[in-house]
Amino acid sequence: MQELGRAEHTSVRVTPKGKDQVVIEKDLSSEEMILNMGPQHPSTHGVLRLECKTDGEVVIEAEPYLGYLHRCFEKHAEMVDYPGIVPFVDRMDYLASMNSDFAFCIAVEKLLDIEIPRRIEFIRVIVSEFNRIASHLVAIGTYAIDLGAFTPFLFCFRDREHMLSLLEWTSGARMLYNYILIGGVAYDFPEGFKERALEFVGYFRPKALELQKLLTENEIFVKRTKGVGIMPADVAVNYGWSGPMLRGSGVRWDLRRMDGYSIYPELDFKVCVPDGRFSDIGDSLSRHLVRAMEIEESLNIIEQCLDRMPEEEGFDPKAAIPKRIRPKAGEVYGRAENPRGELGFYIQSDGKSTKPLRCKARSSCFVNLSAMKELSRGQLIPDLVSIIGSIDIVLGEVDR
Amino acid sequence: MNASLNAWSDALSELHLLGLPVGLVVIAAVPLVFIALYALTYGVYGERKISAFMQDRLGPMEVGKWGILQTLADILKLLQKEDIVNKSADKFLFVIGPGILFVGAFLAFAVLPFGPAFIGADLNVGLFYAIGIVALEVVGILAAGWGSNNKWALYGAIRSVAQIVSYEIPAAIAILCGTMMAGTLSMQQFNLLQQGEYGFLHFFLFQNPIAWLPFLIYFIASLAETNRAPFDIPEAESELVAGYFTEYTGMKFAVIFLAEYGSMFMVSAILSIVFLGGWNSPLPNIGPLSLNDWTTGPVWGAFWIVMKGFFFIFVQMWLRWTLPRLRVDQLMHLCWKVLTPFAFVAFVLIAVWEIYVK
Amino acid sequence: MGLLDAKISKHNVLVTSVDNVMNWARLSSLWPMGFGLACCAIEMMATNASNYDLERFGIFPRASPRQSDLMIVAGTVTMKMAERVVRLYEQMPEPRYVLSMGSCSNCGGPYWKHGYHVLKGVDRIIPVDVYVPGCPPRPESLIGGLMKIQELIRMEQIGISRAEALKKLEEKSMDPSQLIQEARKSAKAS
Amino acid sequence: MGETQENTSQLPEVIEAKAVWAVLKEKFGDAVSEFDENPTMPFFEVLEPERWLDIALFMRDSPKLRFTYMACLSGVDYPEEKKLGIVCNLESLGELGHKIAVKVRCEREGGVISSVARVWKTAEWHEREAFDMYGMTFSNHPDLRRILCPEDWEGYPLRKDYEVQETYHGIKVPE
Repeated sequence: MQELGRAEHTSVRVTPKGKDQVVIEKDLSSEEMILNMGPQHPSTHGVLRLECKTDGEVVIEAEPYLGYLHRCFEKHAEMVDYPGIVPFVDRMDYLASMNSDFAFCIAVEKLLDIEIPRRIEFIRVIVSEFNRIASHLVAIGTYAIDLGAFTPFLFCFRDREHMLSLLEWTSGARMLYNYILIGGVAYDFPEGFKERALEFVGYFRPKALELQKLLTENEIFVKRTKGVGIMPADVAVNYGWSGPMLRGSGVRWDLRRMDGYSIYPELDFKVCVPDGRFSDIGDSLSRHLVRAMEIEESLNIIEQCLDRMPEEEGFDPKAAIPKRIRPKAGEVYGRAENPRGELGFYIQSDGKSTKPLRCKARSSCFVNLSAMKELSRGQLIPDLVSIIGSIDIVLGEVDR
Repeated sequence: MNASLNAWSDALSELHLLGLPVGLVVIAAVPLVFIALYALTYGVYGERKISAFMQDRLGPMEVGKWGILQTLADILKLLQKEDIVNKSADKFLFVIGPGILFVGAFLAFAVLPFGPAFIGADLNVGLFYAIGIVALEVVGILAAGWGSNNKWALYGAIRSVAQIVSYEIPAAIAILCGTMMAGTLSMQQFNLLQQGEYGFLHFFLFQNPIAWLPFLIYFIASLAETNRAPFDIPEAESELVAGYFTEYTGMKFAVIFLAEYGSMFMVSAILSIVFLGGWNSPLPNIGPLSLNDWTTGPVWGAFWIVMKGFFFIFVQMWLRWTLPRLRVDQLMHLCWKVLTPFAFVAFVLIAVWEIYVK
Repeated sequence: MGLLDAKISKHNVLVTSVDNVMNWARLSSLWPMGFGLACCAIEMMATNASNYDLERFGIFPRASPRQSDLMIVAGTVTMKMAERVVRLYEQMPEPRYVLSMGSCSNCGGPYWKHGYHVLKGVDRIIPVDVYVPGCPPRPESLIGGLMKIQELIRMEQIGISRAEALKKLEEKSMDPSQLIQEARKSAKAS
Repeated sequence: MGETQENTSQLPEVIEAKAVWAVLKEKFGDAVSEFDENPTMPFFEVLEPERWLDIALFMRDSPKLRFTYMACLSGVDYPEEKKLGIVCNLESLGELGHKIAVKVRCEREGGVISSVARVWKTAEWHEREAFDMYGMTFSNHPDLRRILCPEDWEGYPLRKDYEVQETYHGIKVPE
């Protein structure tokens, strides 16, 4: 490399359009500043801490520091018996407890090798799809706040509240349900659930459209997100991205389709990927669009499930729950599609105790966030915020 | 006509009670009382209520009837708070910053005509003075941000200075367009020139086919000058915690807060004076219905200018609660590559119109 | 006790009415710090959002600790976070209040026994005024907790300490079982 | 291959995984253990932890295998055998679709496993987490620090014989 001289400072910045912009500042010694973002910062979505090396507004490198919400899930999983783990799973990804429980129960049921009644499967899919919409709404709302739009956030929370009340009606809790149990669910749907759920779907469709008009079609929003934080598909796979993040990079990969667990193979839904007309594939906008489209698909799934769900008089949702959950010795890796990606559980059982020997949660946010360092390189501070928002982290799941 | 209007204020200013110039005090005090009332309660309260209305909420409800005492409670509380000055802060700058901001924002009110009779000082360079004094805020912001010795505050201050200084240019050129139409810099003269029996048709916005362009440019630039969304990057909550006032507590913070609302009204008032006739009634005389005459007068004048100011503040709030925030470079792009060239174009076109067509 | 203290502690008319106004101002504009830690933070956000709308009471979250009066510790405090919580508390100007929201910050919650990295109660590091139980507490109970803080502020006066105010509040508060019984009686009567 | 009649009852996933294992066994010989036909998670073990990186690179790049996606990497403690280990769940995402799990073990005290953070970026943070929780080192890891616990935390929490420290920076830790 050519010697530039002491007083000359060169910085190269990749502009959103991909053209390299070389700035030569003469006779100006520009120092790097360490900017500490978080753990208490409005846009780190909880207690993430980013240590940014900045040169003016340009972030040279942002190093994430985790563990501010490390609640020792894996230790607890080794200390309590299988049904007792479910509440801890709830508290891991607190925005999508149903989906997390679902993933955990899939893993344990695979190990136990038990058959689940068909109605239970429908109930599980319906509640977890409701929770997926709720979770995506929070993701979209907080993303809007990150970009300075306050109203969409409140619209999202307003509509989320309806879903919470539906789920509360079913399970008795607003956020952390402990509803999906190993081998069953805690309660059957209450009387009239179907009507109210359908009513909600009818109410929510136009509201989702309104949200889209307010936020996604806003030119400033598009300007702030398009071309920001582009992640090519192969790198995304190498980083282990999954869920909306990976689909945002254009990979048509959804565990609901690929693994085909539960009753998803019978259902008709699209795996949403951006088509590249509105966004650059792999940028923040694509990830946002995937979430917006998935809300639509989840509504379709709910409608189909409500339609096809077998009605049974005097149905006991706890009938299939084993009396004593003590799996035979073995190992399992079970996973399901969480709103944030693949949530997997690696469980090791020794066959003797009712507690797992080892239970590791493969958290989707943890993996998605690991690309932060690479994504943030050479971005502006506002873009950094935009990227963190589009990753949609839940610190409870990152740190476990 | 002018004479009759001024006669009213002259008569008032000569009103002496017990040898005291009560009339003069009233003339000077009414705008100030208005400022205090407006800035202290209705600006902040209105913003909270309007945002609540847009977001399906209620807004302040419990403090006083419909929460109208909310802002008063806020100010009283901020007065009681501990006043923290950082150990490592530059104490002089830290203290002087909010002062400059507040004084800068409210000094401009001196030349603001609140009606045919109410004006603090009818300077012959009133408009120039107003723009200049509003721009003084930059110094206060920089002092506040630098003095805080906080990285977020520094970022906020630097962003803010870059933004305000840049947006001065299109704003000033847009105002110059208005000045060319009027041929004066006196605020009161602007109003008098836009008077007439056809109401709004006499406003400069409708007097010239190109006038909407500087009007729009000034409105956008004024958003940036007062750090309102979508240009609120200096205090971007999600990026910079609270921008240049991150470190301020108690009353200093309240002062900054109020200064913001003061300058919001100021730019709205300038906009309405230059392009929308200030205190003139927009209603025209239609045959026997002489609406314009009925709605003209000292009290009506104050009413109209306040209403026009409120309208623009409402639009500012509306935008704030609808739009996301621009990025720093996009903001500069908008200023230098869009607004400034268009402002020049408008300037030339209006000059041509004024000289050759009119 | 000095002469001035003695004068003030007698609660004369002047002092009490100033107190009332000042307390009214403080309790009507409690600005919490927008400080979310875990699950409870989502419920706190839901309480701020349209359906529960804390702004009705003038409660309006601020991002900077310097401009906030109230710290809602919403969620699990871990060992790594503990020192940051203390620092944030110290950055807040007096008078400041702390509301511990949810079981985790009250006492460690479900992480009490095996949570090696979880702080068993935020009151081990900072003084807490009001505890709100629940995992997570519903928005209604958070609002209830905030009302309790407002009551506490109402009890404060020039010349009496926070501890005394808390004691006064305790004396004033009713036994919940009594309340329930009363409600039952009235229900039966109707 | 005398178990052809048993293969019919096996799950397709296990059969696929076995084919993968056969390729690896042929290439690496003794470094790869026998195949475990676990119906819920078929796996094999890498017997020589220092060759794990070569195997990983081969698994990712060989056109027959193409394991592009690392789903999970979990640290495991085996107190009876005085060993620590990792379990990696790999998948050929979007290409061949097969899955397999790999186990690598090392000594409990001062054990070293070669890092695969260069092969799959996912492994970088997962290995840091395994180091944080179990204390095995990963050779040639780009940035091996504790990730979840604070830097000055004592002990490795997920080891079976872990004892919680009494105080941390003057704050009482246990109940």
